[in-house]
Amino acid sequence: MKKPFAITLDVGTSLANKTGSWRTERPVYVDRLPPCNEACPAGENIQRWLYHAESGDYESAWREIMKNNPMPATMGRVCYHPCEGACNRGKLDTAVGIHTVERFLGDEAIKQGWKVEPPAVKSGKRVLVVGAGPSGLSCAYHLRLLGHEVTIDEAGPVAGGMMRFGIPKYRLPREVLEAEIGRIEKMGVEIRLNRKVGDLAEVMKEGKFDAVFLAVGAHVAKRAYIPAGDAGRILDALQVLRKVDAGEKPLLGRRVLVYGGGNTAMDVARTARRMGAEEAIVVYRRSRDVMPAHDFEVKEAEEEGVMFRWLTTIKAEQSGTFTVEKMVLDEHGKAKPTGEFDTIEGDSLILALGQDVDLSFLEKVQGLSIKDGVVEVGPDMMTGCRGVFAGGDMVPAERTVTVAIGHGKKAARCIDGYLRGAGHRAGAKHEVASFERLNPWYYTDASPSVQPMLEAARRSSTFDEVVGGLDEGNALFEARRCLSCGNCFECDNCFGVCPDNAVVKLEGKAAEAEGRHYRINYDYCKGCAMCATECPCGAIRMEPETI
Amino acid sequence: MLKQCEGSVAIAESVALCRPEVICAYPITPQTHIVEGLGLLVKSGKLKSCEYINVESEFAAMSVAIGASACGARAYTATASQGILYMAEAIYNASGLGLPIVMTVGNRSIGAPINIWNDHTDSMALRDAGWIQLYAESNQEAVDLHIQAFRLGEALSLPVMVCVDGFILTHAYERVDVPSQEQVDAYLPRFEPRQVVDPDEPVTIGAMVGPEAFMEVRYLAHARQMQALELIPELAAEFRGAFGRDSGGLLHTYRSEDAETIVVALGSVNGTIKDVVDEMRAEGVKIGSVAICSFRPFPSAALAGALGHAARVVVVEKSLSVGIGGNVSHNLKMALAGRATRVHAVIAGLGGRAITMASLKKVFRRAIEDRLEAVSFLDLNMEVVNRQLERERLERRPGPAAEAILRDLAGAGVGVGAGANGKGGAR
Amino acid sequence: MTGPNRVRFYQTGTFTVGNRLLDVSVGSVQSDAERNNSLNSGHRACQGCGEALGARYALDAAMRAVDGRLVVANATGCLEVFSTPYPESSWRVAWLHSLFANAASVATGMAAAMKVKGRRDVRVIAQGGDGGTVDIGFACLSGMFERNDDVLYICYDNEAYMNTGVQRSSATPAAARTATTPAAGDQPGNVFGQGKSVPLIAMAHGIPYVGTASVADLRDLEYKVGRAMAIRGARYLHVHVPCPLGWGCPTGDTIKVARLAAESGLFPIFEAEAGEVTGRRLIRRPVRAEEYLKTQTRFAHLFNPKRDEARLALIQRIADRNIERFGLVEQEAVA
Amino acid sequence: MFEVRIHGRGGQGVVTAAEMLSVAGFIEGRWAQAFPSFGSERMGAPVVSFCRLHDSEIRAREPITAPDALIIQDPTLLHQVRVFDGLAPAGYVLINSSRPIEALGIGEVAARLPKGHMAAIAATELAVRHVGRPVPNAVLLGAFCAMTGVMKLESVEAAIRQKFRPALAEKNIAAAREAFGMIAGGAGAGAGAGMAGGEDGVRHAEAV
Repeated sequence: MKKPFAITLDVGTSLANKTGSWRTERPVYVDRLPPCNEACPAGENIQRWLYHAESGDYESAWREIMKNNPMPATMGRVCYHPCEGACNRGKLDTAVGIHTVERFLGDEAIKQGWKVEPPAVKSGKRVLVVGAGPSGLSCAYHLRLLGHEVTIDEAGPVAGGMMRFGIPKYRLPREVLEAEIGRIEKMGVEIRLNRKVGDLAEVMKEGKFDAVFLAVGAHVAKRAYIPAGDAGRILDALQVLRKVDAGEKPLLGRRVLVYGGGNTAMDVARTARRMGAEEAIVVYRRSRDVMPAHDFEVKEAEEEGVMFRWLTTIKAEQSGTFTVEKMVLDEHGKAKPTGEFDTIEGDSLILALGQDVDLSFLEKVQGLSIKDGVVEVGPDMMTGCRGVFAGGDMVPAERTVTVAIGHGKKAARCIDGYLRGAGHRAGAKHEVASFERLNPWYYTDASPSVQPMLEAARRSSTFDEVVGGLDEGNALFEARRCLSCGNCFECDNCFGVCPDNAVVKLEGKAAEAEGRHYRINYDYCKGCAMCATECPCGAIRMEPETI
Repeated sequence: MLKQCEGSVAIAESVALCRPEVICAYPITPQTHIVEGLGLLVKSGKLKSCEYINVESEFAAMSVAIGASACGARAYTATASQGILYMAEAIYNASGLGLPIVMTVGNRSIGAPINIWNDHTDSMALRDAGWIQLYAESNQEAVDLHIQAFRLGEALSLPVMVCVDGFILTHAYERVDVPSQEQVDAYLPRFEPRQVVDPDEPVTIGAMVGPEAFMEVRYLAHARQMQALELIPELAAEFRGAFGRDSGGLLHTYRSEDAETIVVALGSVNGTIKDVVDEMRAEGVKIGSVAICSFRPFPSAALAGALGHAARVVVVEKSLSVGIGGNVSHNLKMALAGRATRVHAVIAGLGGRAITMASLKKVFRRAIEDRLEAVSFLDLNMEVVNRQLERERLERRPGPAAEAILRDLAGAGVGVGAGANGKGGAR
Repeated sequence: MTGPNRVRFYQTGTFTVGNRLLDVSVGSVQSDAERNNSLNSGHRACQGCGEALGARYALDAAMRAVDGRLVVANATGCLEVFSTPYPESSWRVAWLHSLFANAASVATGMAAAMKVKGRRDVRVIAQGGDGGTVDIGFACLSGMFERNDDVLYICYDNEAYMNTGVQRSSATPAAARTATTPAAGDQPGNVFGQGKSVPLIAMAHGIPYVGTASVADLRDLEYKVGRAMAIRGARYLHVHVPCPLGWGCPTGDTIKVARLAAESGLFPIFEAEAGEVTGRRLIRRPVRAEEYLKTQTRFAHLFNPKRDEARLALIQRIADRNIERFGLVEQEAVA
Repeated sequence: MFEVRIHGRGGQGVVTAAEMLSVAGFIEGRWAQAFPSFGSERMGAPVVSFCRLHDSEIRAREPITAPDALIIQDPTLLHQVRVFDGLAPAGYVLINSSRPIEALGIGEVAARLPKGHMAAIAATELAVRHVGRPVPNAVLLGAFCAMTGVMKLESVEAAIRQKFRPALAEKNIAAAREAFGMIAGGAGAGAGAGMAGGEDGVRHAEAV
């Protein structure tokens, strides 16, 4: 076309005008730390595995979990999921049921027989892990992934530690636990059962191992002094749970008192109900709101008919009658005796007052430091003795299975660094994607998927798993409730809302090469910040231009 | 075909022969019969492949024509008077975009006071809008000019106004030879637009042009009008060959070769002037006339050639450039710069005031006697004017002038100008 | 999407521009990496320009709807000036600018030309700002409607004459400060009880389709463009496009502010066919009108130096009336 | 050159009359020019139209100030508008009236015209009878042919056929013929002295 001068122009020619020069601030894509990830004691990249689960790629999701946690099916059941307490979605409606998805993925992996292959190249280093509980298993698994040879010495007849002895079947079916332990074994981890390490110093002297990870847990029940007419009526919780796990039927009687307010107290009270106790009464010296047991455990126990006596201490027993004293809370929340007494009838009393660590096997180890009944470790999980690392319940930390799993992972990485003479340096933590960073308008309303509950009547009489898993549809739904805090989930908002088309959408190889799905074209970006404002998950940050 | 019909009907038929594809119709006296005629031709199926659009204003009429022309359709509209002012912005735009729209102007005055009768104030107001302006002397020429206008405009990518005196031509029944479709088709090729809005070859038309290029754009518009000065006579010559008639061209001369006094005018008044010239020639006066057909572009060189030998030129102008005098005479003075020829402007026929042979003869005599002022007003009732001026001297607020003058005229029993149209008709 | 067992849930649904979990066929036009970008990079709109965004949204959607068979007439205004300063054009569509007031008429002419040339596949859009539409271009617009010309007219409403430096138009809301309704005197800002609803006026013409939309709701906007392009005859789309400069809000808040306008009820989003309202966009997260007003300095005098309770109440009443009139809240929620 | 001026009121077909006259002239091979007084065309307002007939091209565009013939379609105008201005000394005047000339109060004008150059005819009545509407223009053209002899009745009839649709044209033609006959008959009975009785509806001016 013969075009008139100036009046008529070729289309799209404004590309010659680089409006990027107007900019005083530039948008930058960032990965912020999702609060769930931050809260996870096992250091799982929850947002990341949910991302895979959202698209139905369960295997990738599971493999993402497996980078940090070798036992998703177990953890999906027993973890107290601090991630969900931190979940930003909780501020919107209800937190994402992360544990339910994790459990689904773990179960799916067992069902599908997914495996993790250790690297073909071996490091030539050998590590001894003492104790086949969660942190020991976790450490062994991660060490195998890092190419080391691992042997676990377990004192007991079966692997699992507190996962087996401390958690009833109705919360963690044994076949699930065994499947996940078995998977670790199949990676080449040698588990030597019934092999108690009596003296670690001696084992070390043999020089078969280049490093040791101690993970013996805390299995010595704490006692309370209760003058009793019949000491046989007083049992400890772990003992009871262990017997039940082994298929025995401890004689508890019709009316069982449980002394303590932790999760173990709940477990044992609920177990007592299942063992035939008509009444199970939890006696706790403080009030419900300061009780250490998780809310959901208390709630489930109540549903199963477990009764509670708050602000009560047990002073003595005589012929099935327990003398109790009423307590009051002072201004610090501490229980104080009142001098008022009462009695409760009970056929047995189960003490659930916590556990101590059996540290006898460490007596001859040089340099170890023990404080408050636990072994002190540095930030690299190493004890005062070079090459000896420790984790789980035996080191100062919260005593949960998830913390133990996390310890195992961290220790493995530090041991790896130690063995390679390089030390381990964790990457710098990203800024947390707090709720204020999000633009929650974009998220669809979605109430959480409810896990099916075993009806109460059945619960009090059987050890069937109380909480069922999600079916695939529900798991997918639940995964998709994730807000993907601080991490791009390819919603195209930045690409769409830029008035200057200055966001380039990358697909296929371009996206792979870039490691992102979008790129800012700074030739045209005027720095209006619309992309940052409208990013639902807070994955774009405006940074001042340097002039 | 030779026929006796109203000018507007003949123009409508002529436009239809040009196969317009989009016609925008909006009524305004005295142009209305043209678009009515076209409406009938479209509605009755005689003019096919044509969108006839009843728009809501003249501004819309021109705007619709702009859109249509920019999409490569041959577009036509007609207007007059207030209508041309109402579309003024779009008129400039059409030429600025180089869209060869053809528009008939049924020339009429502009208010206030509102007046529906003929003069050239309307088209003169838009003389600098970048359009080619052709003025028809008769309905035959009006018919012919429309055919040439489409050809001319499309050749140069410029819009063309064909100016036809309102009522005097538009409403006059007279003998007209309306050509055949075959003749017109042979003369007027298909519209091949210079540029077009088309999804197949998208462009941006109507960009904002800043100081760095605006002068050049404007100059190019001027250059194209200068090209028109060459093309207009060529097209008229070709027209003569094809249709056997002299129509169009830059100007028409009449007994002017040896004339000492030459009368210059636009449009239909040239017929009356020719009759006066004949009468005065019969009396031995060396007088002739020149009708300017193309006022834009202004044929300066041709006029200098046609008028340069005369002692004086009397320009009979149907518009008043208030505050200075005549528009045509001013342009003409530029064309005759450096020559001894005197130029007189005679403002005549404003608002439909009849231009009579008697009055013209009188004024030409005065010119020949060298008693004619540089600017004069034909048949102006000075008595009325002076009375109002006197009133205004005496009172600060003498009331509306037009009404006072009408009162004066009624009181004095004075007819509306000597030989005013049909006496009571104009009152 | 409220039941716990519904599986078809996609995290953000269709509120975001795209959704990697959705099938490509139901993706928005804007999420398409190959979208037309009808308004190209390098245009000179201010940072965060809602109009630039709205125009690209609308034209890209239209281009897809008609498979690229589109021509556009554009009224004078910001959109025209920032997109086509010689020697560069940002448009990637066949585009014509004539005047401020005549876009609707020019489009009529374009549609007539296409019809007469037998090119019925080529569709015509006219577009302009609120000044060029509801004020100076109103007569041409009404004429185009009344004749039912085959044109979709899109008004990008930023509620004032922004091109000339923020002067009041008949789309300027009550109380808003503009250069010609300054925040001075005892009744600062734009007068109450003025202005008009061109969508309702368009409906009164009985044209086949009228819609309002917002840059804050892309999917709704794209749906409406698609719906409009599926219909022949005169159609009207009125798109709310905040102007950070004129409204006095951060450049990054354009969409946020538009969203608050819709969610407060001050900008009702609905559609109508043949003069009857046939659909409305329900308010999702209701907010008080003042939550919207607070985001913009053009309303600052309603809050500083002290709250103008009386006029805030009046504005809230406007929002409430819209909500009631167009049924912007779900019925059970109202009950 | 023969110039005709037609006076009437809006709605009476004054402009059409001039146009038909010009068409009739064209049909006879002459040059003709018809044009109206260019007013806003409202019902009832005084209207003037003009028609020039000539044997060569007509160039002048000025209004007709010295008509050779006047057709007054509405007698109420006789004393309202100066209809007789400029009338040629031997001009013709045709008036639409059922009353005799003497009763119209224009004796002074009648007196200075040659015999047979002024006539009154009840054209409206004829029109109502033939056409069914009070539009006297075609009727008066029939009478005009008879009175002036400048135009053949057949030419006017052909012009009427061009202007009206067939049914209406034939009715108008019938009325025009009757008017022609009335004037021609009157003139034939005694040119100039044609003083007929009231019943035929034709009133010739008395030569005084």
